[in-house]
Amino acid sequence: MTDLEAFRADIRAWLDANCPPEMRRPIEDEDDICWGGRAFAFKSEAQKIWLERCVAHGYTVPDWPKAYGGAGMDPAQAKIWREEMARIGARPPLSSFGIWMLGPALLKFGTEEQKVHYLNQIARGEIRWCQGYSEPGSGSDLVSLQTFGEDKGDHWIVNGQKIWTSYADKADWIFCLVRTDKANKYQGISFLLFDMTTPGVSTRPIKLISGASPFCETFFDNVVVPKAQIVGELNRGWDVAKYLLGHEREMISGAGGSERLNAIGAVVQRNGGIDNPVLRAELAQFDVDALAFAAMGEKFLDEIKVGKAHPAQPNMMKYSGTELNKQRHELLMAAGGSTALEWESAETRGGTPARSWLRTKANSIEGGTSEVMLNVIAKRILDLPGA
Amino acid sequence: MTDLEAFRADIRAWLDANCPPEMRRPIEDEDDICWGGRAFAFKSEAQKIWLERCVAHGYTVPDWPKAYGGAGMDPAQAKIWREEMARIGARPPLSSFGIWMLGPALLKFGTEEQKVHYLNQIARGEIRWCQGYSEPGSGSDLVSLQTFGEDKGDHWIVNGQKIWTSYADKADWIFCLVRTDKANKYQGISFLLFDMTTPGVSTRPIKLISGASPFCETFFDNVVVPKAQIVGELNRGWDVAKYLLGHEREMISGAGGSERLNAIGAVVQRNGGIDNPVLRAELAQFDVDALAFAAMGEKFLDEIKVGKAHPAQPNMMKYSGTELNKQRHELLMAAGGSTALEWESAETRGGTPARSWLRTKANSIEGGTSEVMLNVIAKRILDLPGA
Amino acid sequence: MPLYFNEDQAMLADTVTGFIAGEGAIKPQLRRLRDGNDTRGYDPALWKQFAEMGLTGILVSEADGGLGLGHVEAGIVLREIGRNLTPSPFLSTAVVGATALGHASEDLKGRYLPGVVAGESVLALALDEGAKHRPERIALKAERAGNGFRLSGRKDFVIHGATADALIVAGRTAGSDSDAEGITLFAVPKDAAGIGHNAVRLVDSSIASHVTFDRVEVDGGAVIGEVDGGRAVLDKALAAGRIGSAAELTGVGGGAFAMTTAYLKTRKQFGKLIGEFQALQHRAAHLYSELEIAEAAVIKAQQLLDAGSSRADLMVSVAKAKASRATNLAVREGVQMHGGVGMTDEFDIGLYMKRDRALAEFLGDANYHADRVATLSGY
Amino acid sequence: MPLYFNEDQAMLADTVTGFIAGEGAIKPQLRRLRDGNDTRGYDPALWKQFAEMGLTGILVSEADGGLGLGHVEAGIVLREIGRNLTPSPFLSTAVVGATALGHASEDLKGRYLPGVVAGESVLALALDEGAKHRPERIALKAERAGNGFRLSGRKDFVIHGATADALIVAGRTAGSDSDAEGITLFAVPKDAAGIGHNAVRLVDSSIASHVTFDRVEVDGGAVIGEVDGGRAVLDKALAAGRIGSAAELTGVGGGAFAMTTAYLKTRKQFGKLIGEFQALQHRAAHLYSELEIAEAAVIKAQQLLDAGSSRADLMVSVAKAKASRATNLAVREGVQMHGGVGMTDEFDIGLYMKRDRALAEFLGDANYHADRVATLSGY
Repeated sequence: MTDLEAFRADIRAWLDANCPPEMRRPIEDEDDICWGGRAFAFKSEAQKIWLERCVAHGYTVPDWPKAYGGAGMDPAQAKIWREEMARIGARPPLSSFGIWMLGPALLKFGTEEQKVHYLNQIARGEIRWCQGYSEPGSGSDLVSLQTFGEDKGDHWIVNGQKIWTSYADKADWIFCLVRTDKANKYQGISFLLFDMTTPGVSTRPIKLISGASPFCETFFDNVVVPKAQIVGELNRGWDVAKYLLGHEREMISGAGGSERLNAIGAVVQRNGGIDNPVLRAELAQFDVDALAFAAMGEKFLDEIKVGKAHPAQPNMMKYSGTELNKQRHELLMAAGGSTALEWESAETRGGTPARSWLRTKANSIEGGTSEVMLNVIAKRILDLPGA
Repeated sequence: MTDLEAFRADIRAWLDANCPPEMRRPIEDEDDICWGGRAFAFKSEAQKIWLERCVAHGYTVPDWPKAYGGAGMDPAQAKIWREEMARIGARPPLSSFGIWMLGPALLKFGTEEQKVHYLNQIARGEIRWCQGYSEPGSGSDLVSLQTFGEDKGDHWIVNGQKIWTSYADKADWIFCLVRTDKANKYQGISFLLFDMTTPGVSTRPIKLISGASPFCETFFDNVVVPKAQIVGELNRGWDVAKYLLGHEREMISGAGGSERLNAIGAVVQRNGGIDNPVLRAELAQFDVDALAFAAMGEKFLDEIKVGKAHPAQPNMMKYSGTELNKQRHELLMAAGGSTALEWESAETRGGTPARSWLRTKANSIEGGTSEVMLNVIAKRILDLPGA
Repeated sequence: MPLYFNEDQAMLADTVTGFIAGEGAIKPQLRRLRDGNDTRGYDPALWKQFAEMGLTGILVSEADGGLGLGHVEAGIVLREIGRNLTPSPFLSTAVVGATALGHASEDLKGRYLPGVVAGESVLALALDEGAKHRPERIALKAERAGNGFRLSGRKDFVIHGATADALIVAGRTAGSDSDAEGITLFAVPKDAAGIGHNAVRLVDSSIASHVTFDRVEVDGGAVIGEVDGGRAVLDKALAAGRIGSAAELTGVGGGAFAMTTAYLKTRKQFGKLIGEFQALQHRAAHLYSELEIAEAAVIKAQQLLDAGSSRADLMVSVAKAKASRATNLAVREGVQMHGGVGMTDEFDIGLYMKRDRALAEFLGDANYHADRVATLSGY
Repeated sequence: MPLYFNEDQAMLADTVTGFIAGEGAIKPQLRRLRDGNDTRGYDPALWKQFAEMGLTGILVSEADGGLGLGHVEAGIVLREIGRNLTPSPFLSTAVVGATALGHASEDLKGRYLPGVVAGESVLALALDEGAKHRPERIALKAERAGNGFRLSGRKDFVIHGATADALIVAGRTAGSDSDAEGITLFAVPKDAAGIGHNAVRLVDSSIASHVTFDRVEVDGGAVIGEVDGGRAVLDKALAAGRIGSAAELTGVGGGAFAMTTAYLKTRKQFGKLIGEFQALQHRAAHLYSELEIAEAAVIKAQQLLDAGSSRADLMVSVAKAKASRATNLAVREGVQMHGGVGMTDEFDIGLYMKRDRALAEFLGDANYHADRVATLSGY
């Protein structure tokens, strides 16, 4: 037995013994997800136990170093962990922006002290993080952000407003882009961390066209942020932010490619049938696009693994995947007819078709608009002039 | 009987007596058209007689003043003339760029001497004109033209090259945009007229992807043009050119709207049938667009008549009409299958479907590209900033 | 007839535009009703104002107390309703209902039309059975019972059904479910025993009913037109409703486009107004063209319908299909060009997207009508 | 299997790319043949070179003297043929013909495959009857006659038909014209009596025949596969030809796109490189995405076909439909972005447009394959 085989056997045995049966069922609702944080209310005892057991072994962040709360697995081991988790359908013990986004940034840009402090908190699910990037005036043009941190010697006084802060009303801390030099657009932004209970921080949920949402507006009114709470160098927060955005875009393009974009003609046919030949033709054309895009998703992941994909290819995946997904829901609405229009009925589980359709409209806006994606493709892949 | 009724009766009687029966049959081939000019070979005696009889009464240009070779009809009378011509299916006695394009420009910008001289020649079909606008380096950006006329006191020496000169190899004279001031982009162009037999003028026909074409490249090698042969002021030729381009665009948009854009599904069904349901759906969607555009064409003409149309609306008509026509031929090719691919066969009359399809690709380029049309709509109709 | 408004129509348009943009605007109507959890689907006071301005009687003959005008005039009202997303029973009542009742007995007309003209009554069409529009298939059973009929079955997507004074119901009196003929139209009063409403709010905040008919008895006087020959009147009502919804759609598209171009002229990104970006300019210019063409198709179809032309039927489907596609493009581009704020409930552009969807579905969507264009064209 | 080339495939691609871009380029091949009024449809010397490089035998088994490789490898050759618009009998001979003959008797294989591998023979598929691809309907009559069969009828769109050493003919031996079964495949030698060719030049300068069969007699040894059971072999040949034409289309699209982006970087208008205009940038970026997706669909289908997967059939139609649409967009955008010069015969972009059309039509166009995707998916 090789080392890896032995490792796999250990993991398998540990999972068999420690993953509660309830935690092996598919996630159905938002509140099946364990987000952690100060105020988190566990949905079940099993959810709590599962988190605690994983925390004890560093399994919430298996590939982070042990000193930071991880299990110190190398890539081969981490892959085995994922495979064994998938084999029994185990739920992730902990999900959070801390793990997905802030963690990787701290690992790359944080001081040793910051890593020990914040990464361990994240790994244990003690602190729930949110992300303060977008502002009302700076959407696609993120770097034009205006939230300002005035230098007061050992701290900044932060004033301004963020928008699209997911779960800001549930988060404990925020990682936030703040302008610390008004004279320098790109090199005048710092990446700050602070507690959401700091006086002067307030949030307001955003209602979307699809209904309630996890997004908030977040307001900063003379918020005091100690100087130690900066990640990376002063005024070089844009480097940290770009690193994170890359992560986010890959996550979105990955998601778009794999799960959601299956062919739909056969599904529509089973649910009520297709009695309009023009709709049938539209579904057929969509299915061609969707099945071709599924192949593209597979190819993209294969190429990423071996470094063959163009570094800007995620932009193409994000563009095509989100546009297709919007089209998919347009067709589902057309196929669903008047039933799909219902907004609050029991039959539609509270308007699921319509709300999902409307929600997809954000796909081509959030995480970089389709227009920005096309700009990036034109510039970085096609090398068009002045792009 | 009103004056106009009497006028109509006169016209009708004259046409009955003077329009030869052969000239009341539909035009079938290019050489059924009487273009006039020094070298014109009449296809039939009837064609010649019909021209001569019309020339004698000023009917080749019925709404031009009598002093310039016209019949001096007012708009109401000219409408009656057109109606009576249409009633018996009479062919135009004379077709020419002189009538459609140069004539209106001379009427607006020419000196009295020029009007008497050139307009009478045009009205009598003595001189066939061609248009020297585009150059290889200046397509959509017409005003960047480089053909240069060096001032030599009483004449210019013209050097340069034109492209897309329709029938340059058959024309007697050219009306030509020539740069006469290199320092001033817009106000450095003059509108010159000269004989195509002037030493230094040569032409070469352009073969298109659809086959032979009336277009030529035209070369000027030290061509002497007397100063009297300028229309409008020195360096203000762009005003004349813009006036002419307006005419051209309206002609193209009018043509696009009326004849060519009929629905095609039923035609395809009759010729061989539609056995593919996706093709049927595409034809149905096209027919929706085509029938809607036909209504738009009708509305546009109605509104133009009473001055209700936006002055830039022809750009919209040209854009939509030409894009639709291209799509129409894509569908006709798809419906025609492998037969429509034939290039030289008797069955396809020498590849008519394929050549027509390819020829339509120029619709959205000639007379202002679709991109230029969209720019103009954005700027002049939508008033978008910086457009 | 030229394809623009004559003087009377232009005057009507002026009046209606100001009135609806004022009284019928999004904030005082759609948002107020929606946020107040209105369950009626319209504001009775505004409906009364429509009547005071004579709008409710546009398609009612002068003999019946209306103005005896045509679809062009009704379309003028509908376009402004669309542009302002005004919740209103105008389409179901003054267009579809009034057209159907125009072919009814004097008795039936007398029972309902005065209320319609006075802005006191509402009518609803109970036609579809199932989630998609299939007017050629009617299964709701209408058996003869004594002097009248007994109705059993169900109807879906009955807009304003729960508050209507009468339902215009298509029932099967002969033949099988998919026979074109053999149907009869009834005006069923709201208080008829055996009617059940399941009223649901739709995405655009309008209210539609699933209506069940449990042995609902109506007398013979409730029949509109001929027994077994209801298709003829139904087709007229459908044509009116289809071109009406197409006209309203052009208003929705125009309203969305106006919001969007205004936004392009004020929103800055990367140091420029976003309307300066050529990619957006070209998309806006293309969209403008599509909306213009849709408008032309609608007025052409209205004129043909008013003139009783045999080509009207084809052109109505062209207009509904084209208006649906163009307006759908307008709301999609509208939300996308607004970016993040376009996704928020606070901005109105999303409301246009919602109304577009519901209107497009009403009496046949773009696919239905494209297919119908093919069928009517013989392929 | 990952969706990129393995080492051997990457090596093959390197070799083939250089070879075809050199010997098979537009000027020395397509333009030379076309302008010289070639009536053969390809250059025999180049075909011989294909053989010398081993390309002709890619899909021929090692037992039959070939390389025994798969559709991914054939696709590598076809993509470069597409990119250079190389007139070549590769698709009809080494892909479609060789696939069909791979299922023939040893005798038949021995008769034709060595010539194919040696680059001395050409094969043609005689399948379609009429202007559109309808492989499910075969009317050409093949009656038993003595030891063999007598063929009567006609075939259209037979690419390379007039110069082929053998025609692979689908004939009806049982059942009615629209029965799926009851057809038999024949390898009919070029010199069989009663064959008439009307060879016509197509828009892309390739040569296709209308072939008439006037009581053409062939012996029983000419049958490929089973009598009355030709559909199975035909389906394999069709799959090979369809994914092959899809691969060639991605080459056509890629070639057109490369020309177009190069032009965007050199042509100036209004004082700017036209590639600086954002509207064109966005269209180019969208087109890039479509071409990438088409490429992925093609390689996925090739791998499934090579693996004998049951999903291959569906994916072949996805790939052909997607490649057709993407490449059609590439050539339309290519000509438009070239402006006036794109319309001239002097520029190559128009040649891409012509080839796209002919290839898209071969063995089913985008509409045919989209419909087939729906049918195979059960709707």
